[in-house]
Amino acid sequence: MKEAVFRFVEDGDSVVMGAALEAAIPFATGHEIIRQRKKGLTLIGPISDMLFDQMIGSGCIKKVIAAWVGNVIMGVGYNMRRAVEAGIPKKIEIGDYTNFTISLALHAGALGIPFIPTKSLLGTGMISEGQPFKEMECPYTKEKLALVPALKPDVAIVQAQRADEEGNTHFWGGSGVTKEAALAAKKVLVVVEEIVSKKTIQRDPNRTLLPGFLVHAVIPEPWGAHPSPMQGYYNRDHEEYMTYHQDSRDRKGYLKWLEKWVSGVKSREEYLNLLGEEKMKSLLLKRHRRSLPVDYGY
Amino acid sequence: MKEAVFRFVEDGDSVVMGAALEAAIPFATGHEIIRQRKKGLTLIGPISDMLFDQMIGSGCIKKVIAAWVGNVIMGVGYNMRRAVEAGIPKKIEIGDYTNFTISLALHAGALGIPFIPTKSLLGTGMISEGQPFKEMECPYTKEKLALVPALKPDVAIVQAQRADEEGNTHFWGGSGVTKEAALAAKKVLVVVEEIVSKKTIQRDPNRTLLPGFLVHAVIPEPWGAHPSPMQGYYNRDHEEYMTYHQDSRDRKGYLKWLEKWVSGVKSREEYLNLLGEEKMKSLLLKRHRRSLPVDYGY
Amino acid sequence: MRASDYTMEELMVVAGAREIRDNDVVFVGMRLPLLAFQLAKDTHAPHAIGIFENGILRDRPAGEALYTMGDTPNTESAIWTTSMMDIMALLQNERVSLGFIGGAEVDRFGNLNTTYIGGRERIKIRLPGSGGGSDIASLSKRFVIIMKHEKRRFLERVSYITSPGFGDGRDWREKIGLRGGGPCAVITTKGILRFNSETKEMILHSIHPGITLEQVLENTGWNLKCAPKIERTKPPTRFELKMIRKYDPLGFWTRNTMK
Amino acid sequence: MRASDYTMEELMVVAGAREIRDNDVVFVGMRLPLLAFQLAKDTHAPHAIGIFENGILRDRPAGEALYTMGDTPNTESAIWTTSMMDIMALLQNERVSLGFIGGAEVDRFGNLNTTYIGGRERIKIRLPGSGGGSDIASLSKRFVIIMKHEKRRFLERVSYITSPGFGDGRDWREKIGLRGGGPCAVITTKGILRFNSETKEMILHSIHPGITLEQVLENTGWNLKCAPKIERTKPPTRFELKMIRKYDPLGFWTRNTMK
Repeated sequence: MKEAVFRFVEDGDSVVMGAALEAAIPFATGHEIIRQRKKGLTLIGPISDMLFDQMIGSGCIKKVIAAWVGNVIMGVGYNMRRAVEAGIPKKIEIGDYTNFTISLALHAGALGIPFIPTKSLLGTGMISEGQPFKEMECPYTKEKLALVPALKPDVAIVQAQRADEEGNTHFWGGSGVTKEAALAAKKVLVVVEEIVSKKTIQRDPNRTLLPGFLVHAVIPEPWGAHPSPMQGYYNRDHEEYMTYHQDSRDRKGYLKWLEKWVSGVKSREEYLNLLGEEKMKSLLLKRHRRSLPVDYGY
Repeated sequence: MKEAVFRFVEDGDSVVMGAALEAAIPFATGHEIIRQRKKGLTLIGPISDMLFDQMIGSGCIKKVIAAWVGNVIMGVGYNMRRAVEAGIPKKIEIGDYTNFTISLALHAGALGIPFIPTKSLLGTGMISEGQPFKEMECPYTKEKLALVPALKPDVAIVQAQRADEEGNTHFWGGSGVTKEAALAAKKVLVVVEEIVSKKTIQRDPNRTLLPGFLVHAVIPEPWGAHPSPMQGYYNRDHEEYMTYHQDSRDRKGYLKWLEKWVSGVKSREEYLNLLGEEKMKSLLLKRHRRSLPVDYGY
Repeated sequence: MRASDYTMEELMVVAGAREIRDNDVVFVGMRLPLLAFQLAKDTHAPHAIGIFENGILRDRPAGEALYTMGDTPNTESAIWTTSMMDIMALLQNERVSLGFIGGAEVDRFGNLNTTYIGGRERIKIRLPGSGGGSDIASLSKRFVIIMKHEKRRFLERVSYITSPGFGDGRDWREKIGLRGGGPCAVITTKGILRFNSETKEMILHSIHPGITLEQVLENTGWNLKCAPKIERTKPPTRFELKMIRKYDPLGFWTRNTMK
Repeated sequence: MRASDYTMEELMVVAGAREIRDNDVVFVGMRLPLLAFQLAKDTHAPHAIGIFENGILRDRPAGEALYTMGDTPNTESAIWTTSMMDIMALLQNERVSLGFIGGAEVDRFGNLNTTYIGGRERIKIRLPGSGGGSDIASLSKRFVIIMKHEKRRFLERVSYITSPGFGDGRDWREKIGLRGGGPCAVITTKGILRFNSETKEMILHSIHPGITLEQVLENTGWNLKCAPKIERTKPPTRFELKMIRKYDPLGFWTRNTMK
């Protein structure tokens, strides 16, 4: 993890995180980026949940391109507010998208086209001057359309259940904009609960979200998405979201939180030690529900 | 099958078939359409393999919108040639697409947008006058783009491995443009090797290609894709493609083929009787290869 | 049932559920609408389908209380788990009959602001933003707004449109190029408001038990018009309450227990 | 190996395989290129990746002879089975380094016609059409053409462009808006042709064993220019032949046994 972040996340890069929305959020990677004091990053994601807020507070972010920045169950993100309203710790810019249009922007990037039209955005404040969206008249139907330009991120962090050593990646559950982000990005880091044999991947190629030839590093990092859930591995740790909300209400509280959970630990392993075995146990699956096999034979 | 085709495929409809390319081609449904003497249909599909040629020869087709019409391993489709070159049995029109642009057209239809831009088509004969494609200058990059207008078919025939009674459909293997076609179409018929319990679907919702609320009829029709292959059920019957190629070389030969395999049988069951048990056995899987389970629990 | 037997949030969930028709395809979202969807499934709308923008489609409530759509029980036993593009394709392709959204500010024509209090140029408070709200408002056949009824939130004109309602009224949506049908109801902490079919202005339709007309008018930032006959919102039934408490056992969303 | 020990198709497969570099992402297609890809994997390009437009990506040959990309052995042990959109996205997003296409007619600048012999207005023969060929020609970083070398097929100017080569030469591709690199080689039944890096005109590069320069020129419909030094195409090795015959055991594609 340390090495992958060091090598592939460069100052000034645009980075997609949290592409699967409230699940499979790459918290471990975000915390490592904070620890390495990366500078001037642009974060891209639909709903970032509280990870973006944590990163904004650390000062390594210059801009956020997103549909929603906050804490999904608690509401507002205080670091985001402080940064936008008062420039603390640093003024950030926000590029306002909707969930759909961020999806379309990455999809256009993945498809290698400069824009894609939509019927969303029309009549909203987001399509106003200085924003990336344009209006056009459809050459076929003459109706009004909004155009969403392609986003081609420098890096996409893909948090998934499992991959082989070449980066061929299996994912299950709702994937949000993960595939679009990875296909659009110049560099892809895959963070997984476990590395599996290539055979495991090949026995179910429809489960593959992403082929390895697009992947620059595969990082095994168990519990790397905590406190967000990872289907098949652990449930969401709602409590952490509530606590962070209270802790980050003022700058001092956030810094204390940061020291405890990010700067004060060297790795995800230390973070998990701090979290404690009992808490981890309480988040494990209570009820297994295995998929039935299908036959790929011939 | 009879009732579904009777109710949902109307004279003059545009119908997507063969959306998964060389595999999972809805031959049984195509033959039933021929038997019911539907008229003035427009066929839509990327690579139709020989199904479109069979249907063109029967006279129920007015137009074909496709990237390729023929017999994939043998080359040309004689009925198609006779229809285009000599109006036998009926003059047909061909809308020339590429595989990608037919995919984009259905994708635009599925997405509910009037067109989608591409860097394909430029400089080809397909973008000439009278064709559906337009050129435009990109408002962002100023580069030349080709525009592909949305296709919204009346009917999509989805050939898949299994579905529940509500039409929730599982598919594995390469799906071509099947999902795009189904999401774009007004009516969807799902033809499957077997009907399974809803639980089987729900135990692996990432395997779902299509949710049942978009499906108008679910038709269990074992071997409904023969002679094309159905992953997990039977292999491709190459011999049939070679035989049809020879048989359909002249009009008389085609009519003989039609009488034997389509008009002369009442149902898929009779077709399979004609095909024979030995042949069917030879197409069954020799080597099973089951996917490993994943856990959807919590 | 008396007003003291249930909370305002529970009443709002019930009112939300009643907006769901059987066979509706509902863009569910989060918080109270999520409970409303689960409740409707258990009462009058057993055939309704719920879709979630992270890529989930399901036709029965999750097996355990949900805090977010991304929670593991929301995936288990889903009909379809896929990408956001597939879900949004359904929305833009007019397959979604009903959506729910919340808002920080709403105006007389149902436009919502969830981004910049004070407007983009003079930001007073930066809110989280659109999420999928703007997409639902633009593209679903009809949508329901759920929010607190306070004077600072119910404005003559919002300073920034995150999610379009009826703009400045009448055929604005058509003129601006929107395909979806616009808002059909606003469920607040004081009552339920609907829209005049011609002018598209918001109109008081019913008042919740225990609330007076004066309280509604005082908490609305413009001269609110009323329907010819204002109804009294029907309180939750015992069964409805039971179901809500099953889906929100700790009262996180409906009994203010944890904020 | 003597010319009588292998067929022309086998030689063409070998020549095709040699165009594949290790680490290439190859848009494989059907017929001879499919064999060329499998052969390259087993010889000098073990890291090459093959993609197929029905939605398959694999990095090792299929376990059994393939007649089409949709055959069941091509799915088994694939790395990724998905939609055509995902595969074509790779192509348009410049992730594909090499594509193969066949043609019925080719011209001096590598433009291909696989749709209308005689042109769209005066159709003499209606051929199957583009398939994915036009997309590969437009979007892949480089592509190889494989076809029969006959005078009626090698024309000064094709009457209809299905798959664009270099148009009328020089910077035509750039002017017309194409992003991909254009054709890099034409492997025929008589030799291998490449393109002048400036004029983009097709040039004879090597002649197959047993073929004379005169035969090549006679079968080309324009005044074909030659490279300064024309090479002799290297025949298949014993191992290469063995592998081809493994992947085409009945000789369907390479020994004309069944047509």
